[in-house]
Amino acid sequence: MLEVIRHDIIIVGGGAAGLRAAIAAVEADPDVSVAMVSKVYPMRSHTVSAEGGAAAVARSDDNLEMHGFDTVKGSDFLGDQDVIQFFVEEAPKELTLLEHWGCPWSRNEDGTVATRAFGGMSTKRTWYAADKVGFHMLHTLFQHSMRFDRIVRYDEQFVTKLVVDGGAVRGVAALDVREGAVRLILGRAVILATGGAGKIFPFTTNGNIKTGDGMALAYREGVPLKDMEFVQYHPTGLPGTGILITEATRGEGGYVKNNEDERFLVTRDYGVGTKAELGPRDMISRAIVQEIEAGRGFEGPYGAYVHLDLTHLGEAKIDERLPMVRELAKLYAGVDPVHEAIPIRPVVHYMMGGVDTDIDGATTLPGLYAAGEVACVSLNGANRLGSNSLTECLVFGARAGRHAVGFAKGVHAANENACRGQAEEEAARIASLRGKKGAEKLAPIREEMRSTMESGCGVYREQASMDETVRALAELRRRFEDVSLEDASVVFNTELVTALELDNMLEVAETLAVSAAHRKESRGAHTRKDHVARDDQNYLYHTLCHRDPTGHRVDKKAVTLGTWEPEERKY
Amino acid sequence: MSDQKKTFVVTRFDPDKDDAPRQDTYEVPVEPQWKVLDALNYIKDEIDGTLSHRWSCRMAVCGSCGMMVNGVPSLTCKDPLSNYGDRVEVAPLANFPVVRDLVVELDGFMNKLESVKPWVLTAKQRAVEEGTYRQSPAELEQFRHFSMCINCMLCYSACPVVANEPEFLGPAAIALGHRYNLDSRDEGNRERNEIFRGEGTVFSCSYANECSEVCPKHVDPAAAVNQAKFGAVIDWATSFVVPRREKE
Amino acid sequence: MKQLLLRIEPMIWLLFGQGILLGTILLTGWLLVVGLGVPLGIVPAEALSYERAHALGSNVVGRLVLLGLCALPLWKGAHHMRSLSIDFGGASRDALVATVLYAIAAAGSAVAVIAVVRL
Amino acid sequence: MARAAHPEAMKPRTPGRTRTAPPLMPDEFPTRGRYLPYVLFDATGLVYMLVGLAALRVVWDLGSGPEAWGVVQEQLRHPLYVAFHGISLVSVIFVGVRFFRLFPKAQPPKIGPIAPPPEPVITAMLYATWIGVAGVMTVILAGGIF
Repeated sequence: MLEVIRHDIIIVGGGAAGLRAAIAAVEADPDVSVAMVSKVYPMRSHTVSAEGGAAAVARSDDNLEMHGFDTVKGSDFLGDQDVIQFFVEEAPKELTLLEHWGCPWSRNEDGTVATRAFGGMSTKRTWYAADKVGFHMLHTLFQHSMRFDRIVRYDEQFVTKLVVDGGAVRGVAALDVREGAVRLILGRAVILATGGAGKIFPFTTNGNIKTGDGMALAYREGVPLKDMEFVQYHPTGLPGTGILITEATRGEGGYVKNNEDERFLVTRDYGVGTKAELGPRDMISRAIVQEIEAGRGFEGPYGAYVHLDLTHLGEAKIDERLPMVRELAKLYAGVDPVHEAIPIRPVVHYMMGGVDTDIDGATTLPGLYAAGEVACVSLNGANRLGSNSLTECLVFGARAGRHAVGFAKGVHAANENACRGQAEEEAARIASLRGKKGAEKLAPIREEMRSTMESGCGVYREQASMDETVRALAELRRRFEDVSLEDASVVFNTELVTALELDNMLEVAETLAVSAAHRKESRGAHTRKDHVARDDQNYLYHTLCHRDPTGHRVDKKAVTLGTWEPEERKY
Repeated sequence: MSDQKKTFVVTRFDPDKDDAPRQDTYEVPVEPQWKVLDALNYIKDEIDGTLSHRWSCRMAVCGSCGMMVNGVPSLTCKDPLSNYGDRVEVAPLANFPVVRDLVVELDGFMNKLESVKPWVLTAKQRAVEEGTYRQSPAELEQFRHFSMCINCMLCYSACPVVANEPEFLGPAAIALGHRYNLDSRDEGNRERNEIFRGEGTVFSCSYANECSEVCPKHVDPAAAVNQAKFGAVIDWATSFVVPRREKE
Repeated sequence: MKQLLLRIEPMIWLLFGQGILLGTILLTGWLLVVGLGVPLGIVPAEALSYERAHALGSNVVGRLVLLGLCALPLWKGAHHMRSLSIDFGGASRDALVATVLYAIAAAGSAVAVIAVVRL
Repeated sequence: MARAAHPEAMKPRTPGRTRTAPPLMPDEFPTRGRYLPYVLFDATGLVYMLVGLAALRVVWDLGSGPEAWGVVQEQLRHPLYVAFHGISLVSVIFVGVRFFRLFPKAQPPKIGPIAPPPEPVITAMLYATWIGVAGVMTVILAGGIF
């Protein structure tokens, strides 16, 4: 028997954006009933891995205009400038609220919140908590959300389908991973806060749960995915594991060196100018790849890498400002950064693209919202500046939460019978997957997806390689239909969850490859060898990837300019 | 694949098939710098797709992959295989009901965590316009290491009192409650100390110190619990002398 | 019963704290001499002749020390035996076990006060 | 195999709807490996109780006059009594060392306005007090002074 539950607001995902949206919703209307449905317990959300910091104007020698301009310049002028304007205004308030809720921000001697330098930022405006800001932010938000009885958590429940009726989203079908049963949760608005899709790549800082679920959910209901081609490579990840070594290492003065012990970001021209190690991420990642291709990298068991040298910072500063970096380097690279350089190479880190939303977080499907990395409100355009993402989750999570409450008031209750049918259909589909026979296995398809994404949509791209990836992914989708699942059990069947996640990843990977093949220019993180220059005449627009019967259709969406005129991106 | 092999004896349990947990044995070709989790994921992908376990960040910060390895609570994404010989026994966390294979029931901990009110309690809600609180680095240092708890549950698995006294709040929940008591922005000491003296009382702790031994993040919950005892006693004593004294 | 125990728990814990801290510190010298030194003949018996012992015991400091090393260890003993009982699955009968143990400690302490006063 | 923990250990207020396997204790509990010192630490509770009562009896006899004192002095020489006091001394030292590892870190960062000294200083003070008091008492009881 299908269990049906009713709430006013349904939030999918328990990370920074989801938690902030839930808090904003119950603060906007204390009587609203909020369901937080998350695939994992909220404190496991990938926000926990963020290390560097969260950006917001705090110092007297800083102002909103500078933060705005840094962000738009970082975005290679593809970010929507009304969104950026709102973002920089709200950022300090959101981080202050978080401080009131107990977030242990690192402090100056006078008790004010300390800030540090970050890539592409003109001054120190990244608030930090040693090098575990994501962890502290997530736990502060999660513990703060516990005080609201109106927020009902559905932990380890995997939303596999949005239930749409009468042209609006009415609820979600969620697989209770523990019980193995599919449940229908009805609501007046749904907010997607499921994070990015880094795991479609072989080498990523992202955790195992970053499989683009929210993007796939929206895409399957006809909601377009925007700017999917822009994938951020973070310059400093540990070879092999892909674990992130935060940009704060460079913010605190670390050097990036090649095998000639040369600070090539200073001695050579990679467009970062005087910012050197603190240039934007896309530029530094490209510089490292070029150094390696020029034979000035090191060779290791996990491929080529360069050095991140912190030895001149001294043990005291490292232990005070970068304790986790030291722990991670010793544990996962066998290197103590106080005495030796850390091996690093560019690693997939963040998806600028995502579910197309307006400034309120609303999508084209009435009642469906999205916030955080899953969404593309287009704050980040073609390249995100370090430490803007955590703040984005707060600013737009809160806005989506408030707006959804307003929207929900004008919506009548869902028609249960129509929705029940869709949920029962979904339950049958999932049941058929358990122990499904077939010629293919999950792991090989996953590895092939990842390798074709790396070859086609890596740091440097060209038309032929991207077209090949689009073809290979379509082939993998067909092979996925014939996948076999060994585990036919009902209770906590993680193989079933993995299969559903792979289905989502393949969907999202296709939209990424198709959008990348469409954009014939180099902009921000999307760098092509066959179209080296940025082409504002023909490509100053957002790509919208629609799902339609023939496959994937790419449309255009205008960029909201206004405050800052596009100019050449020089540092 | 390297030629070195290790034998993994993994506890299995499917409530629909098994009356009680059983053990499966796997031969796994291991890489030198693998952690225990890498071997479990190899088993899942290549040998036995029915094995269920929790993991996500693989960088020892999300707290999902706590298990018993050779009888000791361990964060498997952080635990190098080189620590172990040819035979590695992996079992679900001790002191927890087992849902499936290596997956345990966490809601018991969530109830305990919520009951210590782990959030900033203030008489008057500070307005955003007033800006952030002033908190000196020294004040931050007072509670910072207690705020490092990643809720991985290793301390609960190591604690003999958790094993024998179901109401006991347990190391992590007390440490997080104590963390807020020590936060200069919080005024919830009295309320939390009453909870600490209540049903799941902190005084049940008889100082095995195993919780601090196994903690992968060096939170030292044993220190937190015993400091909380101190605070609860002082608060209890002063409540006779100066009833309902608000923290100045 | 359980609620009463919970209410007085802080006081019990204070006594336990003194029991383990002061008890350990005071007992060491006592055990070395009274327990082992004299009986084994390492220390001459005259050291603990009645006159000398009574003189030492009857001044104020002596009385306090004797009270401390008689009464305080009882509370450490009671509290830790209660933990031991729980360690071996005694949670269900803990209320009874705790009441008995603390009663012994309380009685012992009362007798100790009398013993010290009548010196 | 490990022993069963309390059946209700870590049981949520509203348990999940699938059957769970009962919680097991850590393998080495209670008397092997890392838990042996802990159980012994609790077991010294019995020793402290008996030592306290034995001391009480000696003090009581001291108050009952010279004859009673002579009797108890005689009884104290009994090998069983000496053995018991030997074990008690070992227990007291074991408890002291283990407790002095906890006491410094159990001090809250602020007791009212004042902050306790750093942990190594507290440890040093504890051992100084222990050795000092034990030394003074031994010397006095053994007839060295007074």
